[in-house]
Amino acid sequence: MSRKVAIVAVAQTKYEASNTNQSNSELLWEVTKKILEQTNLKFENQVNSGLCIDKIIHCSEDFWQGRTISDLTLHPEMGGYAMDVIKVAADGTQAVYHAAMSILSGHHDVILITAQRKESETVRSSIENNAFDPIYLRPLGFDFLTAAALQATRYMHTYGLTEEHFARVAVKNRSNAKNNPYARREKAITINDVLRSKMLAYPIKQLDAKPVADGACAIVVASEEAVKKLTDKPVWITGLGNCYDAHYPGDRELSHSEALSLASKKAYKMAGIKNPRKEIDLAEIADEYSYQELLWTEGLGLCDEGKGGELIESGSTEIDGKLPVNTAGGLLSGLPSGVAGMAQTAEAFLQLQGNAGARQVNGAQIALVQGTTGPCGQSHCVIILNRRKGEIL
Amino acid sequence: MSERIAIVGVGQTYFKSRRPEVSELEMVNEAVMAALENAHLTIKDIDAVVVGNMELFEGDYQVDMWLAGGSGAYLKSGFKVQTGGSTGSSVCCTVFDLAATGEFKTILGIGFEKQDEGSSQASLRSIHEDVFFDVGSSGKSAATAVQSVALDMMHRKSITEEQVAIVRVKQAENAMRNPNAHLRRKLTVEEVMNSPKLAWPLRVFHMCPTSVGACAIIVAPESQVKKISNNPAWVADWTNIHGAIQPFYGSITPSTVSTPLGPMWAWSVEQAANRIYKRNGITNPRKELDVVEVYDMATWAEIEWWERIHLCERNDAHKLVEERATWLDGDIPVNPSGGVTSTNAIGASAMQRVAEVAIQVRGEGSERQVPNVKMGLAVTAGGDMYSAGVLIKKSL
Amino acid sequence: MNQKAPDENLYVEQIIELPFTESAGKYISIFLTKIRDEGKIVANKCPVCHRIVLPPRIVCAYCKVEIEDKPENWVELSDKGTVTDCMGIDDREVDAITGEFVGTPNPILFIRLDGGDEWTILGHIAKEMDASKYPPGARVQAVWKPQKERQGKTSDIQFFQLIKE
Amino acid sequence: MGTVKPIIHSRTRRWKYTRYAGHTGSRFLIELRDNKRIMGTKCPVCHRVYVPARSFCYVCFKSMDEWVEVSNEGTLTAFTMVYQSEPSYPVKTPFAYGIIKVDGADTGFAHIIGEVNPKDLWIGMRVQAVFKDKRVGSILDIDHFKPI
Repeated sequence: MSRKVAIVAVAQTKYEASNTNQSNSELLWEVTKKILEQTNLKFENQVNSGLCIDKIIHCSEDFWQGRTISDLTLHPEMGGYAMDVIKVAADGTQAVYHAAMSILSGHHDVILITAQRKESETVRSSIENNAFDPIYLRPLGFDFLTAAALQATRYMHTYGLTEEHFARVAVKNRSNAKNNPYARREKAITINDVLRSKMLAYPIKQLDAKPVADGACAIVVASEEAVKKLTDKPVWITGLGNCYDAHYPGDRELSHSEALSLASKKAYKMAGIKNPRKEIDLAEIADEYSYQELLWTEGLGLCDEGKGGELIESGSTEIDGKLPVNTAGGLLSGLPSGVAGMAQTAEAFLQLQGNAGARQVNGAQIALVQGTTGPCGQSHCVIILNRRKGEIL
Repeated sequence: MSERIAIVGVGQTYFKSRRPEVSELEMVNEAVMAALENAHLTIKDIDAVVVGNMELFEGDYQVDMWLAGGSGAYLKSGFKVQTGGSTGSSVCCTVFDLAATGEFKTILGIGFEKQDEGSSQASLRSIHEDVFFDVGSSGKSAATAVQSVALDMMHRKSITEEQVAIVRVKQAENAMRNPNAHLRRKLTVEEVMNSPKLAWPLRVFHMCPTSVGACAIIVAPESQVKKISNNPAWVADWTNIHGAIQPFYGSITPSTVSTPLGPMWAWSVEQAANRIYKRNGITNPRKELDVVEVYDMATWAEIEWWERIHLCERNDAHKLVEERATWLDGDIPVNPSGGVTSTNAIGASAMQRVAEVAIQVRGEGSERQVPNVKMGLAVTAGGDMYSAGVLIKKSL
Repeated sequence: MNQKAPDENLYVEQIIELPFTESAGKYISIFLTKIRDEGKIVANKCPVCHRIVLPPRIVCAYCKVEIEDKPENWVELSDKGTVTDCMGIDDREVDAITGEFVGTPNPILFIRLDGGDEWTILGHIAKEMDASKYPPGARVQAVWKPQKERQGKTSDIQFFQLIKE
Repeated sequence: MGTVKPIIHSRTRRWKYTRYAGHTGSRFLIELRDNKRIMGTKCPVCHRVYVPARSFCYVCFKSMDEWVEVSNEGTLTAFTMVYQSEPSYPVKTPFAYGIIKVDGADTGFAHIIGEVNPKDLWIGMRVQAVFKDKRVGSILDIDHFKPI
């Protein structure tokens, strides 16, 4: 593979519990505008030749606006007129994956990726119910919370993890969020606060779950030739992998994530990573529910299976630990679903650039981003970012 | 481009208005199995699966999750893409990008719609319905958009109502040669001209049906193609373009009214074709192309697209009818498959345009085969003002 | 036991119900507030191409630049205008769940409002049922609901009626 | 034009669908409705028995034509007690969901667990299907699984 791809710019809005001041399209324009200002890029239809944004990948799903082809209401705010636009209907990591692949295809040079969502405007559970088999699962009422709760009890049963292990994740990530200017402001919490918060579906409590959030994120990825003209501090995407698992929770051993294991192996192979535990300096992991950070860390091979509890107890995933995880606060600090994977990619980018402010992890060179789509991690996407160009790619 | 790519397998279900005997998953699986059989591959040979449909048409959120049981995506790469009427061609463009990286052996793309399960009308209506712009939004957008195109064509003396009926009859004849097509009934010019008016000059028989069905394609990079097929359909170029300036906002639907740039739909179709022509040195499409598949949501649209993709000069569409140039035995056959006016399962329709050109290039069209196809073009268009252009060749 | 296709095709009747509480955001809120409180229709104007954007938006889709919220970028349009298109509703759509008709039976008008340009076309409904009364070029004017009934929606305008000038 | 208070309106979007169960799904539901039997399908290649019955083994990518009657009893492999109320839940909270490996099946059957106290739920417990009296051909014809 001769071509290389890097992230050259990111932009985020503040992620709020409810943003009634901006519409979906106004949120989106906020990030598109920031990108245009940062990069001085123009869109393909605005220039005769040379460097320009030549494709837009938007990440959203019609359900969240209750509108078929919902992106039609948003195109002006992503610069969509007279452009190659495609919509990825999955987590934001999949949009980054698509964009990076489109650059590697040689068919594109600079791609703008955008995502926005206002979860506060509707009911998440009622949307998620429709992701299940319409005959065997949907009438039973499942949503992502209850499916995740089944996975959590299975995980606890198989490896002896406790609710306290999960609570530690929630405390760590919410504590990391205090140094993230894009995160909502909340008071610090303790393990006891988590354990005593309202039970949603055993063992998941209010503070174990991702809160409702509104916000937007945009990312620009570019080919090697374009990167030189755009930034001195690119962050290279050296590894990509994604994978589906089986749909029915009963068909899977829920305490083991086969799909994530395969997705990460693809990404490691592409990035030439032989020993992820040694080589990866920080990880952004989809912690929609607190137990997931631990289960996915295992699936990624960043710790042994069943050792997620020991990992969080050891403190090595704290911001000053050996493998900081979710340095900006993760989904638990309030990222909108869909946007989440892009926000986590943006955080890894800022960290590797050395622009993460008070939450900066010193000397980080290789970061991993993982995102998930569907019930209890049915589909995973893994992205490896590197300050230096990968050797293998 | 890093790797040259080719379509090595095409599979379709047959299309009908209702299929209560199969679930959505079972239907999608039929198309996947047909594509695998056509490519002489098994699911083990597939590395990635990309799925596309319209979420609210069947009411499935993240439908690729449930479908993983029948699409073959289990333990494979992939994700879902969705645009609108052009979803199928968006899936194609994504699959082509992925294939051209050389990172995958083969990739499966799937477009489908099971409209007998859903409320297509209510889902379409939801494009316009808005809590703030809450009046005047119950318009039948597809019909009125076509009406504005049709009125314009009549005004320009590009075509007569009778000629439109003649073209519709051509489509019916083509569909009768396509075993998968939905409407396979002989039509006469009188029947078409006497069919009920929808929005004059648009008539019921001009419009596409509501169909149920699925389409799948298998794409591979050059390094794999040689191992798989001695008859690949090379994908020489592809592009996707979006043309909306004024967004849909409640009752304000500028795709249906003339803007200073003309109707928005037509604009994106023309741009998609122009890009393909420019990048591939095509200066006389009618002469250089051997077959064309367009997204003819109505017969009027097919004829408008002839002009927009430069098969004839502006206002000269009637000449193509007089010369029967776009008929199966003409010099530039358009929609030998019967097109969207014969079969329209939304998420599949735009993919079928690409798939049908690949079928023609591979010489697998049986009764609908155009002789000696070396190069064909698929151009799609959705009410979403997305268009794609895909150029397919017998050899590169 | 061998598989025999069942004689019945079973199905699940599924109703999706999604409640939304939406904010119009800044620009549309300005537009709707003017309609509700002052009975005025406002649009904004792209500082680059000078196209008038209705309803107002934060960005000009064509130039891809922000239309800032500055007095000089706002334009007040008349509530009178010229019909560019009229669409009769021949067979009304029935809602599959409630069994009620969807929308109003009145023809839908596309109206180029005075004070705007070729882009400023508002979709609204006609007062009378007969679509042939609204040929392209017909002059119409908004009939507003009484102030206290207005909610900040485009239905604060009851309909458009023909005017003689 | 300065600041205005955001205009906020509510609406409910509703869509109605008819989701066909397909040939295998129909047969499975008819067996629940008419015979109170739980049926699975068996893969001719890997011999796994899928419950609820599927038309297709997604692992071997083979159609499954062989039907197998499985037990109404099984073992709980995962559970949750749901307290938060959501419109999609068919019963009032608190209630329990579980995954049940019914005897004779190789996959778990996700369903509602009833007649049990939250504290008495444990992975490995034996449960049994309780059918509704009035059955219509739905997955909810099994009202719930109860502890044995």
